[in-house]
Amino acid sequence: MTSGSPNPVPFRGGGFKPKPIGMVGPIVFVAVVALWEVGSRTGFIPALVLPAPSEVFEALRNLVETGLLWKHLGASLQRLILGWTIGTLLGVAVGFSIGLFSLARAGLGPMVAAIFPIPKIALLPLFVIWFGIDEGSKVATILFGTFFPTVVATYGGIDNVDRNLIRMGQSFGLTWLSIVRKIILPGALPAILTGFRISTAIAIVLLVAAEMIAAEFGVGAYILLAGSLMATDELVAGVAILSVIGLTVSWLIGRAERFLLRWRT
Amino acid sequence: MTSGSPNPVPFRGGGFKPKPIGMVGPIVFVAVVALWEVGSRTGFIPALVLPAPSEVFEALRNLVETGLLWKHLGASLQRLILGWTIGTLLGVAVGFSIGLFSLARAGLGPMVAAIFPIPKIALLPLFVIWFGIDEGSKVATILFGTFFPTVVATYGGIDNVDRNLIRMGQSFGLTWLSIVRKIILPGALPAILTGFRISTAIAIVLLVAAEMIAAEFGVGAYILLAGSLMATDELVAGVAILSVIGLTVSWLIGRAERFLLRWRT
Amino acid sequence: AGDKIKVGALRFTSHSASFIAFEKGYFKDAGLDVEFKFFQAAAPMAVAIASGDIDYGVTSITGGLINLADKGAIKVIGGALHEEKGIDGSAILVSDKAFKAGVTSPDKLAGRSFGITQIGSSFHYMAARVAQKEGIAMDQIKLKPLQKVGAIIGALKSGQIDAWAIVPHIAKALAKSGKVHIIGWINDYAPDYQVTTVFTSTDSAANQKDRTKRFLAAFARGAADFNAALVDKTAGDAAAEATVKLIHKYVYASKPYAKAAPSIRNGAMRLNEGAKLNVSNVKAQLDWFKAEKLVKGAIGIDKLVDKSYVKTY
Amino acid sequence: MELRLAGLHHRYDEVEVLRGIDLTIPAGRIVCIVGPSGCGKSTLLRLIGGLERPSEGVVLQIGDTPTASLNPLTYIFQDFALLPWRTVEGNVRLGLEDHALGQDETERIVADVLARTKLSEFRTALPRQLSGGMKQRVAIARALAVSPAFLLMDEPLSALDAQTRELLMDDLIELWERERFSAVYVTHNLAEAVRLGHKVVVLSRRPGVIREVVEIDIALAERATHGPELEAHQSRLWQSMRDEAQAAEMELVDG
Amino acid sequence: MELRLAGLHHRYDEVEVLRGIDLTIPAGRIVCIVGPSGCGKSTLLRLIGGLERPSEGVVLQIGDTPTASLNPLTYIFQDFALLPWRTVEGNVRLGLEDHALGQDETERIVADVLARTKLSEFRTALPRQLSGGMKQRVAIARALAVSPAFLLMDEPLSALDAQTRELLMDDLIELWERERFSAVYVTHNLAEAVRLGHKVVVLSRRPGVIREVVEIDIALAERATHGPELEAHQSRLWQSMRDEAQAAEMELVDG
Ligand SMILES: Nc1ncnc2c1ncn2[C@@H]1O[C@H](COP(=O)(O)OP(=O)(O)OP(=O)(O)O)[C@@H](O)[C@H]1O
Ligand SMILES: Nc1ncnc2c1ncn2[C@@H]1O[C@H](COP(=O)(O)OP(=O)(O)OP(=O)(O)O)[C@@H](O)[C@H]1O
Ligand SMILES: [Mg+2]
Ligand SMILES: [Mg+2]
Repeated sequence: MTSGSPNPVPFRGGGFKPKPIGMVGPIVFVAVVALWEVGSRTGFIPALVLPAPSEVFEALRNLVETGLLWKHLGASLQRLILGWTIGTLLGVAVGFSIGLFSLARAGLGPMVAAIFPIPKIALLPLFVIWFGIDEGSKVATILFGTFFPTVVATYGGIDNVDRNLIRMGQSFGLTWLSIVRKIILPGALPAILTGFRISTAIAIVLLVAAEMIAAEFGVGAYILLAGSLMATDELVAGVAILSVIGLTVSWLIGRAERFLLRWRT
Repeated sequence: MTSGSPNPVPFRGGGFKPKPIGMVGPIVFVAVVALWEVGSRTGFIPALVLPAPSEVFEALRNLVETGLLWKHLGASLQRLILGWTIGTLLGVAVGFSIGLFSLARAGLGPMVAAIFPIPKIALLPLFVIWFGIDEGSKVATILFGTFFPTVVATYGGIDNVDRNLIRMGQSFGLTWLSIVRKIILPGALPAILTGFRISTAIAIVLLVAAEMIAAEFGVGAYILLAGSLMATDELVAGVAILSVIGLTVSWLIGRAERFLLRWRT
Repeated sequence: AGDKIKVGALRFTSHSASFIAFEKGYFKDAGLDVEFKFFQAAAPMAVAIASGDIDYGVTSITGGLINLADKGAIKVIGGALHEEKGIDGSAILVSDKAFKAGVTSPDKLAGRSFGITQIGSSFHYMAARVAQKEGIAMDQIKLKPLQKVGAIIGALKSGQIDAWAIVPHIAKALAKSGKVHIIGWINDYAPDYQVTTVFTSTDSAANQKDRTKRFLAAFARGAADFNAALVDKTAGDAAAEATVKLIHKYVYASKPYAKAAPSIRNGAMRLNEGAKLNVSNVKAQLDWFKAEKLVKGAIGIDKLVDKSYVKTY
Repeated sequence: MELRLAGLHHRYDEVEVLRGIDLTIPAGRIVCIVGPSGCGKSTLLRLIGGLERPSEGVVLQIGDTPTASLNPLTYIFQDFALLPWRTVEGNVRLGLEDHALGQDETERIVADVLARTKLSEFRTALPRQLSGGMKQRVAIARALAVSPAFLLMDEPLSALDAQTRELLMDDLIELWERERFSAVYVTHNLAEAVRLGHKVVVLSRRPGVIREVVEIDIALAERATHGPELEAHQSRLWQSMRDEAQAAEMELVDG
Repeated sequence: MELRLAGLHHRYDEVEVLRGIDLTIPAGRIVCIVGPSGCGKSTLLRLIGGLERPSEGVVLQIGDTPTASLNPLTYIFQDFALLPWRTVEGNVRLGLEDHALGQDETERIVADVLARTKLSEFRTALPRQLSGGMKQRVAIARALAVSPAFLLMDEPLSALDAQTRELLMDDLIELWERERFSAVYVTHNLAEAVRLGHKVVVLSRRPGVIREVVEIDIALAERATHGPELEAHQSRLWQSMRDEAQAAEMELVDG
């Protein structure tokens, strides 16, 4: 650079912004499935270790043709929706009280922290006694799983609401309820929606645990049966269904976020 | 307010800041346990539904006296530490590549999104075949559980690193590696640590699933055995141990955060 | 040192033959260096044999086991626990609520719920046999898969399911509590039921014949000691006491001996002499699984059982 | 209506922030408060508006509150404090919603204040779509909507760029000429203080005490043509503050 | 060494931001760039420093780069861009670490620039403990540490309060008197531009074209005493920009 003649300034910016490359995702997916199929056909991946994708597909087709898919899906979705909705409503309510009231925070906060990390499957035998073996215990499993993350996300969100906005509301003499409804609720909404992302994922994961108890139909029950019969093709097919449910729900929440948070940059 | 004489300006600020009330947490805890004990003693809570706290305590004392507690804890902690460490290292590495490279993002991102929501317990039969019945499959279960949230937290953190700081680094002619080490890594650290909070909780939850497979010792195995014999006192004791592990780990991460992120306001 | 082998076991009295053979050195005598691997359930044990993580196991015939055999991974090579007339075998239980509602004998099970761990488990098979003999159509009995024995116990005690069938020591202990009643015995319905079998991987059945024979011989010695001490009670009280003590090392280890001993004694069901195998009953079970569509394909008895090791009947 | 601060003291835990403030804020005038960073200007404003309780002393309102005023003491904040999820119109409505005014009256007020702040075209825009100056205009519109008796402004222009600041200052002067509102105007910027204040109160470094009160007798509308005079006021104020400002600037924020 | 911009054009996707910029930035002088919000001032600075590639045209360095310069073109940003996890010293070291200078040399440079920016006592403080003015001082120290041939400053004072801005402007003038560095100084603030610039370049509303270049021939050190003259420059610049600024301010930021 120590030369007398004019030199263009060297470029040193750019980068550190991974850009979406349109087709790579699908290509990788197709490639993985193709490799897997070839591995299975050539015996490189023994059937015992992993069924071939074609067999998994066959199992899925079977499910569709016998109409069982809708029965399983229907049963599971009903549990998911019921458990998640109640868990979420309770979780948001408790989260709001922890977020707004000192007493609730001091009393319930530590309880939530202590109970949150308890694995739900460990409590299954007790759930049977507490909630019966019908829909009760299944819905309760999912409800418990969604309740705690929702509580934590909600009060975290409330804690993060810009206090300046609240002071502004007070400076205009808004009532307590107006402040909660018009400032705190919308302000905490992004965090609550992020909480929904986590709680729906947990709810789907817990479907298998929930359907351990006396479930005739349901994707989780289907997976458990396949596991106990060592029908790996059906096992993987069931797992794929869960995966699709997960992606769908995550997409739905994405839409909800785009709609509800369209005010964000 | 429409009076001629001097009036003090009415106070309308304050509030919306729940304050910690020192003793309420412990008091609530003690009260719940005491109520529970009384309920059990009077038969209001049948033994079948929930064992009395004193029985749970007895079961814990038994564990300590027979020295089994340390065997169970030791086995479980070893699995937790091993699985979590490997899962975290891999997760951070993959998270960094997704965060830094367009190709990795396009190829691995969708894979991670699709595999994340798969419940680990559903795959247990396959894990036995893939990783054997010794420590392999147990560590793998925990590893899988921690890997995915770590990936997501890491690349989320990297995406959130202030691009201005990166441009600043470039404007001083820092090398690519310097920028990654000195700007991106510390900038993503808060998010990565938050990811650790989630992944450790998941690891503890998965302990029970992991120890479903041929585990002689381990808190999860202890809970499973208690559950299969319907020994509710031991069941609840085991769950309490998990809860304590969870609280301890969360406290440790809190300390780590305070130390590593002492530069934060 | 002998051949190192890994043996899968559940902490149940029905696995005592292995524990006795190990503790009394029968395995050592046979030149086998045994290491036990304990499981929480039978299904992963079958998978672990298929994957070569353990060499021998003892478990009931389940859909999973048959499907693994169909994939050419495992073989049944001998018999262990079986039902026998005259010895308390598995009992049929009903909850107090159902009992009070008039379900006092197995023929009244129509329209009642029945607890099982999983579809295709031995509990499922037992329920089917009872139904068949009583002339109850299978869809008249509501099967409730609850995964775990503990969950079934809880459900039965709290009256959420009506009936169950389980090995005698658990059945008797539950009956004592008064919340549950014994209304019949499985050996009235399946007198020849081969409850558990010894099995190993196809590879070791085909290529480790000598080792497998030695294992079965040592296992049979353990079974014989067990039968003599606790089933036939011909070995005297001292030997019985010693055997119970030995088993207590493995079963109910977390309970004090005084509490565990009755459970162990009550749980004594006969183990097959010389590990012989009731192939005709195994075939009957296999046919039932096929009829119920719990196993796919056309697996024959020869793919499931390697008859070359023990006497069959 | 005027405001009288009598013997105001304020402390946060052990930190003394304000000491012995006595001040009268007359009706229809703009009082500017200047002082180094952290000297307690914002705290003083919060005390005046009833958002904080003084440790000692009292803030009194003297005289009738105008009956038409929905919120006699109304703030305009430095960071605008707009609700990001509400449109321009929604933000302006916020202060009206808790008063039962009726559809038409509300609509009339909103349309009126938006017109006065030149925002009528931007009624349905969201805050993120607005430039800084427009955001502050919305905050002003919102404040005007509740017909305040006093405007309490905490560095309302300091988040804006220099050019926008110039433009909004002209707007504020124009507005005052029309409405003759009373205001307390907190600022760092001496140029602003001498442009807008009928009275400039200089606070010392923390704990803030009143160091000087400067009256500026030129009519607001005429100040643009009195450059040198204002310049003189400004540099006198700067001389009296410079050392304290420098010292305040070189303090560590904590430990 | 001097910089020459020849026929610079820049566009982001369909948005044309800069059009036909020709400009020479001589050695040892401060060139101020002013213009309404969004007119492309920051973009222009990024083009000059090589952080962005121009769509058309070229930025040339003419003459030898001083051999002692570790980073000939060095930025000072509006938001300071300090690494919050490094102390004052750590931030200053950042630009030196990738050059193998040796322990002693690094230490000497750090101590020197901290002394020059009056920060020696605050070596181990973290950014969060510093006031805005001190943060900007650290950013200046960090820039001086790499002995730049050109300082590229993007509104370096606009995030600060008015009083601190005054103080730092005096510091910058003092520094320039000692070091005679070359600089491109982007600002919104016409007062700053006429206080610091040997040459003030006025850009039009987007797409930015050069509208006017004003040379100010008063020595920097003497400007304080030339109030009226500067005032005249400033109000002439303001007249020429006012309408464009107003129009730019009333644009929605997006759809
Ligand atoms: N809620 C609070 N709790 C504790 N201390 C506070 C609180 N609010 C302000 N302070 C402290 O009180 C002092 C005065 O703060 P204040 O915000 O009133 O100053 P200011 O003059 O407005 O400063 P600036 O010019 O930076 O806006 C500062 O030292 C600040 O740290
Ligand atoms: N990376 C980018 N991608 C797309 N558009 C951009 C990008 N950076 C800037 N712009 C647009 O280019 C125009 C000029 O931006 P620039 O930041 O250079 O303006 P500026 O004069 O510095 O404005 P300000 O005074 O607000 O700092 C703006 O309309 C901006 O929205
Ligand atoms: Mg303030
Ligand atoms: Mg800019």
